[in-house]
Amino acid sequence: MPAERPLAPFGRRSCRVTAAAADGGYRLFTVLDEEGPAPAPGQFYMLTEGPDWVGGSGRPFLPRAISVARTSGDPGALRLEFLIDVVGPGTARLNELEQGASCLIAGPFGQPFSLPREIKPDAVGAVLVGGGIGIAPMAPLRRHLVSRGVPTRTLLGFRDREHSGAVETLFGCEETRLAFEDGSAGHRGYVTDLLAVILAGDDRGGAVVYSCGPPAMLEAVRKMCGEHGVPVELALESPMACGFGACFGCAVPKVEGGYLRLCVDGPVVRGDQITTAMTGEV
Amino acid sequence: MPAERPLAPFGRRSCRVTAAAADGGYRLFTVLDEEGPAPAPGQFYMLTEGPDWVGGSGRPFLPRAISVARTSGDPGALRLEFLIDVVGPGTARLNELEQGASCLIAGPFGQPFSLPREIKPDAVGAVLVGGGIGIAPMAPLRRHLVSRGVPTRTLLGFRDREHSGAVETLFGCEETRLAFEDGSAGHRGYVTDLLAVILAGDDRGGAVVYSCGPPAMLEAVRKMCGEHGVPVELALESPMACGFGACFGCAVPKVEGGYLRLCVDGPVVRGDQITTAMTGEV
Amino acid sequence: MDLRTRLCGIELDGPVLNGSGTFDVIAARRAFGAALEENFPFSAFVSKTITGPPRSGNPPHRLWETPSGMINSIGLPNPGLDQFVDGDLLELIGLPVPLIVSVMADSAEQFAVLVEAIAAVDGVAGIELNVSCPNVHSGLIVGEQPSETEALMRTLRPLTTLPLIVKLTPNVAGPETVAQAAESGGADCVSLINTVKATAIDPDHGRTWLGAGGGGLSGPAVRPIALAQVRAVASAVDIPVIGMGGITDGESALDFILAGAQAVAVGTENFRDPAAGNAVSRGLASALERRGFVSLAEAQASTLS
Amino acid sequence: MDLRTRLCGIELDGPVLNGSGTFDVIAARRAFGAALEENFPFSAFVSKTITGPPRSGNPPHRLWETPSGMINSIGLPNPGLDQFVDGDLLELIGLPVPLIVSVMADSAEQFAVLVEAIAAVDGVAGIELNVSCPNVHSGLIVGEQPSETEALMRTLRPLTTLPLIVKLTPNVAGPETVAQAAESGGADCVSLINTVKATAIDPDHGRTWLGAGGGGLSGPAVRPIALAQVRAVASAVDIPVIGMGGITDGESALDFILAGAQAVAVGTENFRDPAAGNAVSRGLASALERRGFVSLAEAQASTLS
Ligand SMILES: Cc1cc2nc3c(=O)[nH]c(=O)nc-3n(C[C@H](O)[C@H](O)[C@H](O)COP(=O)(O)OP(=O)(O)OC[C@H]3O[C@@H](n4cnc5c(N)ncnc54)[C@H](O)[C@@H]3O)c2cc1C
Ligand SMILES: Cc1cc2nc3c(=O)[nH]c(=O)nc-3n(C[C@H](O)[C@H](O)[C@H](O)COP(=O)(O)OP(=O)(O)OC[C@H]3O[C@@H](n4cnc5c(N)ncnc54)[C@H](O)[C@@H]3O)c2cc1C
Ligand SMILES: Cc1cc2nc3c(=O)[nH]c(=O)nc-3n(C[C@H](O)[C@H](O)[C@H](O)COP(=O)(O)O)c2cc1C
Ligand SMILES: Cc1cc2nc3c(=O)[nH]c(=O)nc-3n(C[C@H](O)[C@H](O)[C@H](O)COP(=O)(O)O)c2cc1C
Ligand code: FES
Ligand code: FES
Repeated sequence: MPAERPLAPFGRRSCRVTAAAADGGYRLFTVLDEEGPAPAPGQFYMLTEGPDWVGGSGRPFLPRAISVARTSGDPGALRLEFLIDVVGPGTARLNELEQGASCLIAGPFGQPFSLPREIKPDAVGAVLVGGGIGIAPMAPLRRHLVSRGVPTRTLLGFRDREHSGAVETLFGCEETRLAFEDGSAGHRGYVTDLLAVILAGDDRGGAVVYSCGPPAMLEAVRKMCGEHGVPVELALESPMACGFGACFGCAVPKVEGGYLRLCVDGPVVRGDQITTAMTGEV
Repeated sequence: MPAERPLAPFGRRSCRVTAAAADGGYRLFTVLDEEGPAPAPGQFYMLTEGPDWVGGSGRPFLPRAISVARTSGDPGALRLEFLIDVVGPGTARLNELEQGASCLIAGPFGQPFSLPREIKPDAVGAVLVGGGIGIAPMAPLRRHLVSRGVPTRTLLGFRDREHSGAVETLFGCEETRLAFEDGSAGHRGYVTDLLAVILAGDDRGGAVVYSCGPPAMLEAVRKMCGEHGVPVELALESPMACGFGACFGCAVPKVEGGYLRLCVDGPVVRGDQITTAMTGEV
Repeated sequence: MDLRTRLCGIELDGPVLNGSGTFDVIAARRAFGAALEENFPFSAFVSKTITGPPRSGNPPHRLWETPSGMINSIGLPNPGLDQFVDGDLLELIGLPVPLIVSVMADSAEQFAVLVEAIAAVDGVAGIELNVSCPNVHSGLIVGEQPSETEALMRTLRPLTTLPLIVKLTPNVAGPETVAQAAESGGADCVSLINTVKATAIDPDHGRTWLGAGGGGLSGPAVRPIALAQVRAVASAVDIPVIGMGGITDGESALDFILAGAQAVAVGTENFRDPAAGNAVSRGLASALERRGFVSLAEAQASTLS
Repeated sequence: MDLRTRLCGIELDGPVLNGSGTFDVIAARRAFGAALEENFPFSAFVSKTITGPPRSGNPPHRLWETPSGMINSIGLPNPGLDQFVDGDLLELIGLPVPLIVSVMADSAEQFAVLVEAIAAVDGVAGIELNVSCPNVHSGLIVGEQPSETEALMRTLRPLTTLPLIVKLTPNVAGPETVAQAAESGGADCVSLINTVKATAIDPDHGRTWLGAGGGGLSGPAVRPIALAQVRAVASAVDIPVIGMGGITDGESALDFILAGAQAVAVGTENFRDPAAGNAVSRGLASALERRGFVSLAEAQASTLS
């Protein structure tokens, strides 16, 4: 039973950037969306900077898919926050957006996260596992689950402190457990170590896992949950040209053969729907 | 005998924009060139904005040819001023340059204006005829001629007052005669009317005419001078990809047949070298 | 501005179509709901290319962004003829605009099966033949060979009275000769350009980026190529031409009309703006106005000096 | 980083050449003086295409800027063989790098005259044959016909021991078959791509913008097309390939090397940056380093998975 899914206004719309600041290795910026509905956790938007989007090398050319890290306000004056990790020309452009600039958005798009009960009737709690930039969709999911009274544990992993800044902003004082690969704080190692402990516990039976992060981490989470028979929903990434099912470019192999279109059938998928979370990686 | 011609540093160089302001319908901006020689009047540079030059439509892509409107300072800390008329994506980009921005330049390029004596041994004076954005190269030419003690009369034409602002800046209190098509000031009509009066006078014999402006105006000036047997040098325009003789794109038909490459054989040409100053116009 | 036109018998309230495979109305309806139909972006809808057997498409990666364009190697994923006819087709017929179904096969016999099955369904306005694929018998790409193209048309022409549109490939020395072959074989219309053969390297892994090794280039980068081919084809045939390739706005659409196209199609730009079709139509109206045209028809009738 | 390479017998201190007709050293020397030779941007210099009779080139406009590229319709202006040999050629031979002279003719006989005259001059390192032009006898574009290309090579091969490089046109369905024909006719090397047929409309005046009606597309826009053709050709022939088409930096140059090119050429980018050749060489060195290659040769030897 798929989660109810807000409809996007047709086309794309120009939004004002109301805030933008570096936030622990990443950049967080806010746009004011006066037309769109509140997105469901896990949904994403297709972003371009506007007329000058195309860069000096002729790229970026296509819009870029970005998850919602936080929403506030109500439809009509909705504030959408995006967390940006610069990996190329498109994110570099988005990273340059300053307060007062305008930004073209289309969305919300995609299949959001489900509630634990929608996945497993007798589910009693949720475990969120976020890594790096992948903490973005975990923040609204956590709020959503907590607001529905779902007992939720949040595990977040980072390269180093440098990249964990946004935790403060997005998770505030909510209780989270952090892992740092360089041991600069929290648990020294991978966030999956923390998940392993939970999956070894007796209460795992009632748990549903939700995860977003680097492909390698997602694949580890997917495998671990599979071995323990714990259902997991993963927010995946793949190169996207359109975000609304038009280009068929975002193919991810399905367990039963063939491909799903990640932009419409995902980005949130069940761990057992796919053969690997490392699509296209070598 | 071609005028002596400064050499350009090989390649292109990044310069800081030290000033930029709207100036009577156009925009005037200054770059600090720490490498190049002082350009001769009539020479031009090829400008791009830098890495983000390519615009949202994929244009501009090629650099844009821009004349020098004024130079100050000495080689090593040379200030070059450019006057911009927005007619498309390239000039629109240059028009956006603000103080502190950087700009890539190559040049100086092209054949500069000659001294009257180089054109006509018994020449005694110069008449400068500039129209619209075409007043840009007239300003340094006038300074140059005056510094060489050449009696110089300057005639400038504009659509309306709106577009004549830069006269103040570039010609200051120097004596100029202005024509406005809308009669908002000075002579009501075309700058060529003012030239006609001079060409009708007895002292025309000793005069050499220099002109830059819209193709139609240049062609009128060329014809009038031809009829009165008065030598004229025109600063022409044509679409240019490179500015240094590499692309052969800037062809202008020659009187004796064939084409000259405006970027290396011009942009300053003798009126009797060409068949029309309206190349490529319909 | 009167944008109405008639495309080989199909009445259109405007000349802007979608390029096959660049807009999935069924998926778009899931994303945008009823708003899609209320502002339907195209004056006729062209389906993605349907084949006899179902196809799942090429392995990832399927996309590569290029300077002012993109390469795709999607591999024509589609449910196959039978499932299409019983499923998606019924939904597509319900659209507020005429429906053109794109089909591809690797032999004239298979093409015939597709054409007859589609033509048998009420509410289909036309059939586009995607001939950019090898013939199993000859091994030759049909659309690259005038002879193969004409032969194919002679087989298909008798099977239906519906307009048959041949989608030309740009990967030939002379698209006009292929277009002429299509015309003499009985085609009612040609559409071009399809994507231009291209590839991308993944230097970090010493492989081609695309799962299928290569793909097709589209977007503004190819517009100058498309304009040259549309102009050459339009002056070589008497049947109407649907022009496409890098159309992003009204100005670029007008370029194709002036180059001789009767209608235009928007492809890649749909990905950048889901409502690109609407924007192109609006932009075309004002572009025509700026040039002093009183109607689209007047621009269609004008010829380049 | 060791960038040295050997191109059909010509020793080069690097793999970066210029595309024929995209850099005029004689004009550049007037603009830049001695600084040009002190930092000469290319490891070998390819002259603009020379024809038997002098040509003044096409009427304006000759240029149109396109998304991430440009169209040119220059029309091969050149002084003609005799004046070239007595004039520019002597200057070009004085350059600090090997000289490759590009020639074009409309018949095998005329090509022979050009090849013999150029080969007779000491200091010419190689000859590039521009075959993107119609044969007066057959009316066919030589470079579009494998048979014409092979026949031409059989005529020219015996005339000189200098390396003969065939410049391939991209406006064909299968450049690799033309390349194979050139190889079996005796070519030492092929270079590609030449510009892609394209045009631009001037909607304000209802005409094509270009004086000659159409031209050739170049620049980053065509790079994905060039990479696909270079890859196809390199895997079809044993002779070395000079790859070009939209190379702007070291990364794009490396793409061509990995696609199978032995050397690369910079064309349009020279217009944007007169020192583009130097920048591409420097950038290629660091791109190789980033990928862990110890030399250019290692990258040339690597094959795509
Ligand atoms: C549903 C979804 C949600 C996302 N949410 C976020 C988010 O919240 N925050 C965030 O920062 N990112 C997010 N991403 C990832 C983001 O969309 C990509 O990082 C972005 O598209 C990269 O674009 P770029 O131009 O910056 O980098 P690119 O240059 O596109 O490089 C990114 C990767 O794309 C590949 N690539 C390189 N060159 C090309 C090319 N020419 N064409 C195609 N692929 C190429 C390479 O694998 C490279 O590592 C999300 C992605 C998806 C699908
Ligand atoms: C020697 C020289 C000196 C100059 N000095 C100055 C100066 O001091 N100040 C100044 O403002 N300008 C100057 N110009 C003119 C300036 O270079 C051009 O106006 C500029 O290149 C226009 O670029 P754009 O992108 O703004 O406009 P474009 O879009 O290039 O439009 C300008 C004209 O180019 C044509 N055009 C339109 N589209 C295209 C296309 N796609 N490809 C090719 N051509 C197209 C049309 O005729 C159009 O009217 C000079 C030109 C030359 C040759
Ligand atoms: C992602 C993608 C998928 C496409 N699928 C098809 C297809 O199924 N059938 C077809 O005939 N053309 C297909 N095309 C080609 C387009 O219909 C169009 O001919 C081409 O993209 C040029 O137009 P554009 O530059 O506006 O995209 C596809 C193009 C793209 C980019
Ligand atoms: C202005 C211009 C002139 C050219 N002249 C020639 C020529 O005379 N002979 C030739 O073989 N190729 C010529 N070419 C093609 C280039 O050598 C090169 O093959 C093509 O431009 C692709 O490379 P690029 O994208 O780096 O420019 C010319 C290209 C341009 C842009
Ligand atoms: S991104 Fe286009 S179909 Fe998914
Ligand atoms: S602008 Fe390139 S030769 Fe003159």
